[in-house]
Amino acid sequence: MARVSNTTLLLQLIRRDLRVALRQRSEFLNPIIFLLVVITLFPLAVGPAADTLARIAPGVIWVSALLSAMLGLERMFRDDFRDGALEHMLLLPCPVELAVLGKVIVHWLLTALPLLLISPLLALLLSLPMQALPILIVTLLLGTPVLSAVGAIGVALTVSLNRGGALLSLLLLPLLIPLLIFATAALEAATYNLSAAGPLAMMAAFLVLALGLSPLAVKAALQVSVN
Amino acid sequence: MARVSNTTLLLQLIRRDLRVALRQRSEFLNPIIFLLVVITLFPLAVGPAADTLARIAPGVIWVSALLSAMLGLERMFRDDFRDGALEHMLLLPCPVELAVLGKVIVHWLLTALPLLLISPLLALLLSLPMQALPILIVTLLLGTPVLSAVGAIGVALTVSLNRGGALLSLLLLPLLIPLLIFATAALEAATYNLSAAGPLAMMAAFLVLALGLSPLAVKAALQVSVN
Amino acid sequence: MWRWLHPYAKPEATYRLNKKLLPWFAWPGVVLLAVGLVWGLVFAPADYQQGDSYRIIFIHVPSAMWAMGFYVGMAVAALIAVVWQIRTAEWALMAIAPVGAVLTFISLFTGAIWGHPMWGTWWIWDARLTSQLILLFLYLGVMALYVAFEDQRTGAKAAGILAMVGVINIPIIHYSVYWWNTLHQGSTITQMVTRLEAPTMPAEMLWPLLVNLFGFLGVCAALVIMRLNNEILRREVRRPWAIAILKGGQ
Amino acid sequence: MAQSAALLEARQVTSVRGERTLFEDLNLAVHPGHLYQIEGPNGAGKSSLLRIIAGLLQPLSGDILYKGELRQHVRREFLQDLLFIGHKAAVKPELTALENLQFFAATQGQPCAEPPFELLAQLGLVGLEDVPAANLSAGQQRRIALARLWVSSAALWILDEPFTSLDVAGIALLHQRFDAHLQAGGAIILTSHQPLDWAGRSLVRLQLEYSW
Amino acid sequence: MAQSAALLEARQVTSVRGERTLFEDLNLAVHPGHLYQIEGPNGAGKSSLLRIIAGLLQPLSGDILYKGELRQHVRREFLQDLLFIGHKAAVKPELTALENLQFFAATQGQPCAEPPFELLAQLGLVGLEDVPAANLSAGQQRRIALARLWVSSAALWILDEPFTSLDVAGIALLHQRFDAHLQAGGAIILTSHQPLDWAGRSLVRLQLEYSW
Ligand code: HEM
Ligand SMILES: Nc1ncnc2c1ncn2[C@@H]1O[C@H](COP(=O)(O)OP(=O)(O)OP(=O)(O)O)[C@@H](O)[C@H]1O
Ligand SMILES: Nc1ncnc2c1ncn2[C@@H]1O[C@H](COP(=O)(O)OP(=O)(O)OP(=O)(O)O)[C@@H](O)[C@H]1O
Ligand SMILES: [Mg+2]
Ligand SMILES: [Mg+2]
Repeated sequence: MARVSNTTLLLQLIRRDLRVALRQRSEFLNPIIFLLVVITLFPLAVGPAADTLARIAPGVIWVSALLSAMLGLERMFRDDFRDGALEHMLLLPCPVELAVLGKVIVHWLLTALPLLLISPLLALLLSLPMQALPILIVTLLLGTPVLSAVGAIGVALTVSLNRGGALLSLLLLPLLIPLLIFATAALEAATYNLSAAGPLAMMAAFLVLALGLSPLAVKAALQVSVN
Repeated sequence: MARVSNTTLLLQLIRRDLRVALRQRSEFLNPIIFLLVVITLFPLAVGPAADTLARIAPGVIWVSALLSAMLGLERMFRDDFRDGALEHMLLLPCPVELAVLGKVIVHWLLTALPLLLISPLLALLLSLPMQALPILIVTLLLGTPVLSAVGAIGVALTVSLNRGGALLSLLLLPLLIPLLIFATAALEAATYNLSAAGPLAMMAAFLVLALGLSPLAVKAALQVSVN
Repeated sequence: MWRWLHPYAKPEATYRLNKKLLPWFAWPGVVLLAVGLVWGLVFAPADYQQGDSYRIIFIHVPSAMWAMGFYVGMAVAALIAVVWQIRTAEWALMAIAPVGAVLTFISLFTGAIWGHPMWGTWWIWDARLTSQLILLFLYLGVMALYVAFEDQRTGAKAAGILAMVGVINIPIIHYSVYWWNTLHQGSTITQMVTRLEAPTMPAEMLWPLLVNLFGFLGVCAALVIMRLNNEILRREVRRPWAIAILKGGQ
Repeated sequence: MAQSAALLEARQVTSVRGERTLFEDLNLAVHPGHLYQIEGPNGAGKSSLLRIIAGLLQPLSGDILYKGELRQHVRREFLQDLLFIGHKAAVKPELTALENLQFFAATQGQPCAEPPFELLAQLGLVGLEDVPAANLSAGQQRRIALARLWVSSAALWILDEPFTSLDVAGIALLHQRFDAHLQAGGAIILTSHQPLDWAGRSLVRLQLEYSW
Repeated sequence: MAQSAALLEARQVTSVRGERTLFEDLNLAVHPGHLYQIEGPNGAGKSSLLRIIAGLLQPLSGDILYKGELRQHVRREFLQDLLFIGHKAAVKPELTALENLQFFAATQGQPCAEPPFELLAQLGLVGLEDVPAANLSAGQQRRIALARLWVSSAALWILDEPFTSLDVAGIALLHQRFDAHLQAGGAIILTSHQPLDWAGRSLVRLQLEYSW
């Protein structure tokens, strides 16, 4: 009966999940590819006029972020549920919330971090004014963890169901829409050189709420699912 | 050693997969609601101006098609691989290509058909000019089977483990972008009351190619995966 | 401190309580609704700007408001169900959801009908309209999640968690009119009731609206109670007390 | 045992997985009315051999003959005459026992006009017809998979550890079914780590070594 | 058996799944040095009982006590002292045997400074360290899962059909390990459809009926 510290467990979980994901390259490539397709699609669809593009750029980037997060979510607990790793996780000698946090972190690292890294490229492709780029990055930094955290609730609720992604998205998108609204509001303000402080503050509030409450909700949901 | 006809097997496979996907009758609504939610995201993100919306409408509708196809793809063979149904399928006394076709049909029915059904509503919501609606439907009819068929190749490759992952993306990307370009070109032509025959012909060619070749490729990929 | 809830949590007790409450909601509700609708749709004066088309307000506003109200009620039931593991609360949750969804749908539908003459379009991506649509999605999500589970208790718990998480959207819907510049009306009614001395709406219009508001509440609450009682009986068919009631027809 | 009588023959089959040679130049003739038990330690290659015979796995070299003809030349006939149940049993967790069974029956060319309640009763699944397989116990799921043995008309059964998760009654039931099948002129190839208590000379045991 | 000595106690546990009552008012005291074998037909509720004890499943009523205290009050101590291996063994198919093992060891508070080659050798996994578990045979995957028994310092083991897929040598090895664990004052609860050939009185058998 050796004591294991919470930190060790958290790090071990993250390490294992990253290993699993990186071995299956499709898992983290698919969302990025999806993102690139979506972003290239819009200039094609609306024509190359820079001003129209700039107008829709914030919206397009955020919708794509949202949807590509969605694509990565499916995996968060499903495979674990199927091979028993989820039960193993629930029986680790640490708060379940902590393990959930680990899952959220991994999801964020795999779906949001690449997005952050290529966001300058996206901004360029969509002729987003350069002064809006820092704000874009800030909204992504504030918003994407919310996507992962709230997404975790949805996946935890649906893991045992084995249903299509449609149900998951149906549950999650309404919850995430406020985030989208504030993020695009901030970006729009930035495009017109206005202050984006208001919407950013709201996003920060969402972030705190999501990170604080989602592990609790996920824990409850997982316990229901495993039962 | 009773003889089973090919048609029986195909129908049985389709029926079973539909059953698995639609446990409850009401579940077939999920993809439709999902699409509505996705479509809702765009006006929220890019602003409600009708002319902007009309401009991006083709792009939005095609992005939704792509997303719902990708969300459904994972399911196409992965679950079957994990529970052994895939091996069972390969050992059915009918050409493997036929069984693959069944899978593609089911995927199409589950992800593309709902989109087709609500496309008039989507056109309305996105202020797409009414004369473009028939063309929208035609592009969807021609394009979505390509998504399902090509997607099947990718999933079949990735289903066993690693490797194929990057391949899937590399495969999908160059195939999808032309598809999207032609689809949006057709729609744009229709919006301005021009003839959309050229892009539509290209799409039809894609369709024939995809439906003809994909079962062969999928068969080969599956045999590698199961090996 | 929540001990007082438990006696009512027993299905039988809830059932009997509901039976007692039902007439107090049903009859006043039906009467108020009938009076309010006739008053509003027939007798209230036509609006000087909108003519008769404004009359749809007597359906639109109550349904829109209670759509949100019932969502909150559903979330409270969910909280009780998830935290204290009370079965009747689970059933209440699922009794409320469809009623709320229908209310939301009515508000959207009447809004769209109203919007056509008023704004010249059936639909516009205005903040309030959109957020009301999201409310509909939330209801549908809760219901879809519930039916997706084979085991109904599991389904109710899962749906309950979702319902609770979704509450954050309610203030957003309500304040959407302030946060964004929109076409849609601000909260005139709420203001009016709090500041009766400076009405922004003629009393002949306000009164039938208020009557309708309570009429909707009564009827919908009665519907919920009836659904809940049906559910209780369905789940408890094998229990002696339920058998007695079913046989005795009381 | 006349050569011509063999239902199935494996000739000089060699299998290599990863860097390991599992077996080399393996020969096996499967005759009607016989039960073949492949034995060997974990990782010896038993499942691989079964999969090679069924055609799911490509051997490095060697041929599989069905009724004297190369299996790939008579693929359809062969598959119509084959019932393969592997480690993963192809039971769809979302579907009920009944639905799974009906699907199996239909693919075996024996569509059930009415629900096969008798069979379900025999398998101890009565009262659970409407429960998705995912909500059944391990042994009950296994029983659904094995129900295929009752709705199949294939002559050649290939079963990979069929007794897994089964209780004593289940194993006895299975033995009965095997007996009936062999009596009817069928053949069975199976693997099992438990010794089969099988009376009579129709049992042929084949030992695979864990070679390195 | 003094009441106070019980490592774990189940008191008046009732479990209902679907519409069936699996067992009612079940009592079980688990004492150090003893092996408890839960027996019963498929679907009797063995796995459910194990999951209830571990805390994965909520019983309808009844309490689980760990060292005399309610399990949920001493959750962390209980989990530190528990090793649960269910039907689904939590082996990640994408990871190699080594990686799986290292993860298990680390979560048990026994991080491997260097790769545990000896253990792998004992389990017959030598030469396969770099193969993802998905590419191993059924028995080899099971061995990876069971390797946890060697890196764990938990006193209470809960094992659901641990012998599945194992060959004779594997079963013998497992028996040895059980013996050592019991000697060291540990306790084991397991299910198995095969009779355990277990000498001595430390074996306690508990029969679950399939009640309807
Ligand atoms: C589909 C379209 C519409 C939707 C979804 C919708 C939604 C709503 C909602 C949710 C409320 C309740 C607000 C609250 O209590 O906080 C409301 C109230 C109201 N709506 Fe609409 N509405 C729509 C169209 C219209 C139209 C076209 C008009 C008239 C021009 C209108 C006039 C009003 C009025 C006067 C109120 C009462 C506001 C108050 O005093 O609180 N609505 N609507
Ligand atoms: N996930 C689940 N959801 C609902 N009911 C379940 C679930 N798993 C099992 N059951 C029900 O509980 C009963 C007992 O299942 P359990 O897995 O405990 O049996 P078992 O004794 O372990 O059987 P086996 O020997 O087949 O493993 C089964 O009859 C099954 O119908
Ligand atoms: N999918 C796979 N890809 C690559 N190699 C594999 C795969 N499956 C098994 N192997 C290798 O082939 C060898 C034999 O595996 P096989 O499954 O045939 O063994 P087995 O005799 O059935 O063992 P068990 O008794 O454990 O089921 C194993 O050592 C394994 O390393
Ligand atoms: Mg094997
Ligand atoms: Mg079991």
